[in-house]
Amino acid sequence: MPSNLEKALFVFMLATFVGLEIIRKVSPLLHTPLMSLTNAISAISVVGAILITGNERATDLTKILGFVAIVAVFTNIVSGFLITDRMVKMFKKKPQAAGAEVHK
Amino acid sequence: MPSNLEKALFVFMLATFVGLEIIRKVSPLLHTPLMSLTNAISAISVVGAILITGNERATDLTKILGFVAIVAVFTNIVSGFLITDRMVKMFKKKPQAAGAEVHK
Amino acid sequence: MPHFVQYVYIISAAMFILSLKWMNSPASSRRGVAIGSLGMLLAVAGTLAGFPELMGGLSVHNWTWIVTAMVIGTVIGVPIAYIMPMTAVPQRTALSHACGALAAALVGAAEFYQSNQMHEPLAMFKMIALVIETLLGFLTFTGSLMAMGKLQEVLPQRPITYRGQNFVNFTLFSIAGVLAVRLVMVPSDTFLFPIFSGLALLFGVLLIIPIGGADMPTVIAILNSYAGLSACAMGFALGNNLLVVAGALDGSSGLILSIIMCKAMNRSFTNVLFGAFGQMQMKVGHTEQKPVRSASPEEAASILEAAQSVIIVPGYGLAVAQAQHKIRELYDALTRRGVNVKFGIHPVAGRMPGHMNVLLAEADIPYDRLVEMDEINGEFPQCDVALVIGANDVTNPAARTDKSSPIYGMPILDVDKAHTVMVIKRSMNPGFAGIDNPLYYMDKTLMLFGDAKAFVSEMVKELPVRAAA
Amino acid sequence: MPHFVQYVYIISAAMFILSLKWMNSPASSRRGVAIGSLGMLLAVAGTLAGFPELMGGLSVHNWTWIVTAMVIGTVIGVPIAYIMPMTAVPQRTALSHACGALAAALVGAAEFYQSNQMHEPLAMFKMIALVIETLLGFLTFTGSLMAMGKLQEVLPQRPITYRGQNFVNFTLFSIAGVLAVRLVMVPSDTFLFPIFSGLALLFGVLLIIPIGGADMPTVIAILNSYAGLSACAMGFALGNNLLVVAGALDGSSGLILSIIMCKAMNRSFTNVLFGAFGQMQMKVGHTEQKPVRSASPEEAASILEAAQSVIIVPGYGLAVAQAQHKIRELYDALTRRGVNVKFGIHPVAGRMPGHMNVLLAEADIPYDRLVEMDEINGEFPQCDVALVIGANDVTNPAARTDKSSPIYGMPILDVDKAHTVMVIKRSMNPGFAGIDNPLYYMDKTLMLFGDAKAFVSEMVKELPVRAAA
Ligand SMILES: NC(=O)c1ccc[n+]([C@@H]2O[C@H](COP(=O)([O-])OP(=O)(O)OC[C@H]3O[C@@H](n4cnc5c(N)ncnc54)[C@H](OP(=O)(O)O)[C@@H]3O)[C@@H](O)[C@H]2O)c1
Ligand SMILES: NC(=O)c1ccc[n+]([C@@H]2O[C@H](COP(=O)([O-])OP(=O)(O)OC[C@H]3O[C@@H](n4cnc5c(N)ncnc54)[C@H](OP(=O)(O)O)[C@@H]3O)[C@@H](O)[C@H]2O)c1
Repeated sequence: MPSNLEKALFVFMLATFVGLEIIRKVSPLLHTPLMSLTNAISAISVVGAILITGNERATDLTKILGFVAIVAVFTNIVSGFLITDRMVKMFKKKPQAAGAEVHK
Repeated sequence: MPSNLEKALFVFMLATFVGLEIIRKVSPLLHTPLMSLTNAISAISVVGAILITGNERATDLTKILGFVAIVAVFTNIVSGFLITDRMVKMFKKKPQAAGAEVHK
Repeated sequence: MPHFVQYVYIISAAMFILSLKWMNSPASSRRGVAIGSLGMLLAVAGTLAGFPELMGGLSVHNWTWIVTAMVIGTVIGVPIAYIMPMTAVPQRTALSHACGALAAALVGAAEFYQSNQMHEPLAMFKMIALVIETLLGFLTFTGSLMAMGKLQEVLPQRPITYRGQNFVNFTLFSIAGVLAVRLVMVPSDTFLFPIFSGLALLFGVLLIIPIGGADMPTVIAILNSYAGLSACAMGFALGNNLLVVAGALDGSSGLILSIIMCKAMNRSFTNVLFGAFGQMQMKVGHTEQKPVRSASPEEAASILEAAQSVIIVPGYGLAVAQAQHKIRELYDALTRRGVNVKFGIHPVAGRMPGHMNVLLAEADIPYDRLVEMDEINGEFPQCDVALVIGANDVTNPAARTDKSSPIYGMPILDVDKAHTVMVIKRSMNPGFAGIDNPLYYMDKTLMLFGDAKAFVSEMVKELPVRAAA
Repeated sequence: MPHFVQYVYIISAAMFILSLKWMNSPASSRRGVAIGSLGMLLAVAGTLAGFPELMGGLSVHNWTWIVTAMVIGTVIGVPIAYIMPMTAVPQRTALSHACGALAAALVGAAEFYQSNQMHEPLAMFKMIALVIETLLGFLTFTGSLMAMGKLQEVLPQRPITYRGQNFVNFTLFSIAGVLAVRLVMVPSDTFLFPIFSGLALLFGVLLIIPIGGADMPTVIAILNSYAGLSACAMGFALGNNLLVVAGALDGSSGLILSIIMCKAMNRSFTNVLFGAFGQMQMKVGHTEQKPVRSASPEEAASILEAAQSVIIVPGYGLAVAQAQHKIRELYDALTRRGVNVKFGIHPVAGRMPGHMNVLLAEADIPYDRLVEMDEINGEFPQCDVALVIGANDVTNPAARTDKSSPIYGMPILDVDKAHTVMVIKRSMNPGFAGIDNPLYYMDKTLMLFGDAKAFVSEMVKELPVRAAA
């Protein structure tokens, strides 16, 4: 049976292939929002921060480090997804006259 | 820790994404060789056949089933890669006059 | 102890992925095949060398069995690869799916019996994987053999349907399902396993029977997927990621190819699998004799010679007649005279995706002359002559205009927009879809009756090599 | 017990992948963001709910700490997202890399101390992952802060170099390497850890110091990669595949973006990181005054009005002047008059990849009017007026012709091929690369001196809304 390292390497290899293939196809229009989106996604390290902080036997040092980590990473999650949404929302095919109603 | 099933599912999910992304980009010119190539690659089940046949405690039934499996799958490996190579070799950008020397 | 086999497997998996990735252009495709075979070599060598590590310290036994089997496989495989004519590629593909699927099923069966005989407990998850592996394996085995028989025309091409077919299939399927559940629950009920396997084998036959011979290419792509999934299931059962990856790649490739085919025929999966649509229903209808204009090879050759641009549209008839080398001669003769010759390739021309490309490449026609449908369609209106060689359905303008046509909505090559259309075929018989082609009755169309190979070589004779400047 | 968290993680990972996949077109991009945030929500909720399963039966403690931290994070995050002007996006990106990297590093540190205090043995593999995580995390933290400072112009923009810089860097790097090896071997040497972390923090600063302010965008993309890799390393340390996947996605995205930028600038990675190429060296040379033609807003407006097709080429100056809304008005005024207006977007126009697109989209300019370089370059010869607004280097024809130019070989927008060229900028000062632009001295070029926003709004005033039919 493969060890944890080997399994993680396998996953890493596959995920890198997926990443390279998919990112290469991202529209150049959206490279700026792409940066903030991947940034928000990599804030998934919140999982690690929660696990370490929530541990019953967490020392005070661990709790403090974990606390700061959660604050930092939650800022990223919240602002990252919100700002990306704000950006991509701006990309419209047909301009709408501000305040005008949309009829079809 | 995730179980084997969960790890395999993770790998399956990623590999399917890789497969769908990559196959979609295969040149339509090469769809026929693609079929024989994937076929040759999926003959990797030879690994399973070897493991089961080479087991010290393999019963006679196991040995016979494994033997047939190895024959079948090795035929695929050999003929699959060779025929794919034969096919892709035929795709040339500049035609060469048969027997003529190539000068630049 | 470093688990070296596992690293070998990671490298092999990456190589398989690169191998498929490099199929994105003919220029890199040979490299793709090379790295794929290297990955396979590594995996096999790694498995043999790393056996003790994989099997918890046991070393490889039964070397004779393993090596003999490999030698036999090689001895069978090499001639298949070199003797098989390119026109038989669809059949070979079906055959190799059958082999691959059989192997997966047999390994599954062997594991099942082995564990039972050793009284090792089979975890439920493993047993589920084994059941899926065997079911898909056996089903794909007989299904692919049937498909091969239909393509090779040793089995009847027409769909075989009978009253109550769905009921019979459904009943058998339910029984297999019940057996599968029971086996998962109580793996020690070994006597159920042969029954289950038999049902799976039977099922492969029953699934293919009602599908027409000409739909076999789509079926083959679907079976390709199944074969991949069964290798995947083996990977789950053995906890081997390399198998999971290779199986998933194979599975997604089959899936995408069948989607491409269905789209290019404007049909759904269900319609292919259960439609039993094919030769029979259509052949009624257009039997009245309408006048067509026909021409001789000499006339056709002089028209081609006078043209500035010619688009050749090949179809299944090219494969039947094996006319690719003669077409190459025609291409050379025209190119030498300064005619701009291109080939318009429909995604489902022939009987396999990419079929025409392989045949034309075999005849050394440069691949940048082979143009895909979407790209070439804009060029027909400016093209002097569209020369259709053994293609029919893929040029049928009824697909654009006639809502009642069974191929309505299927994207076609717009040959009818060319200034002159010439069609080489043996008769007025319909093609795969079994319907009449209004193209043949247009004023600008000339029918060139005859076998594709014979007719083209007549034309080439009319275009002798002139002294080059 | 079904491991439900693991399934949640599989689904989250698939959602993250889909999220990035859907960024392939603006039409699906909102869906992409939505599914990404859903994936994150699932992962966080799943982790909290599945804590006992993940931690071998322990239930979550220190709820107050966790929830308070989340609330604080949210309270900080929301205003950042809504108040941040679009022109400050590069700085915000740098800041969030700093946050993410800091978190990764702190988690690594916490794990290290926790295991040591509990006297749990740290497997070598886990310790390697922790060391990499902390190194990359701390380095990226200070590096990103430096990059942000340079972008925000609180730190000096110019590259800071000193004699022996390479030697100092190399020595520090070696010490850090030795400490890392020692820590992996003897994890109980806890006193080494702060030194190691300090070196990593220092290293981030030293790496960025010699790089010019205008190269920060490339640096940010590279730091993006590092931040991703450090999340990946955390995944290795915790045996969590979801972290590995998200980290690898982030890492490959940073890599690809930096490659795109380097290619579009015709420079190599090494050159960006160690080149210290920038404002300074170039500003000598072309100081002789050559004659240029300039024009007033009225004249410029009448030329635009008379044109049939106009291509607007925006650059960094647009961002500086925040002229996007005025440009929208210009676009509207011209379009209403029947002028065909398009935008030619260079991949590295501005200070971030995609910078111009975001700004113009903010001003509601339809994205199908924003055309990429390769596509628009064929249109310049047929275009009446090319209007360059605050762009310089990306239009410099010296890149095509002058082998001695530092930007020689960089692909540019061929504005010099248009019938008339108009350039809005404040002075004859050079752009980022610090070099002169021969475009400005061509006969067909009119210089429109002034701030981009002010100048465009003057022009718009000359193009009043006429009664629509
Ligand atoms: N490619 C795929 O992957 C795929 C998969 C599934 C289904 N299909 C179906 O197959 C069809 C392919 O269209 P197609 O236009 O290539 O072929 P087709 O519509 O089947 O027509 C082939 C034509 O070739 C003529 N032909 C046969 N032998 C010939 C010979 N020796 N010399 C000259 N002509 C000969 C036949 O007419 P005569 O008998 O009068 O000579 C026939 O009309 C489509 O309907 C497609 O949906 C393709
Ligand atoms: N986008 C990226 O990802 C990226 C990354 C790294 C490096 N870069 C580099 O950045 C450069 C981008 O090229 P670019 O053409 O967009 O910009 P640029 O070459 O830096 O030129 C910008 C021009 O805008 C003018 N300008 C500044 N403020 C202005 C204002 N308020 N109103 C009007 N004009 C104003 C300046 O001239 P005045 O001072 O005379 O007004 C300057 O010449 C390239 O060299 C590229 O390699 C870009």
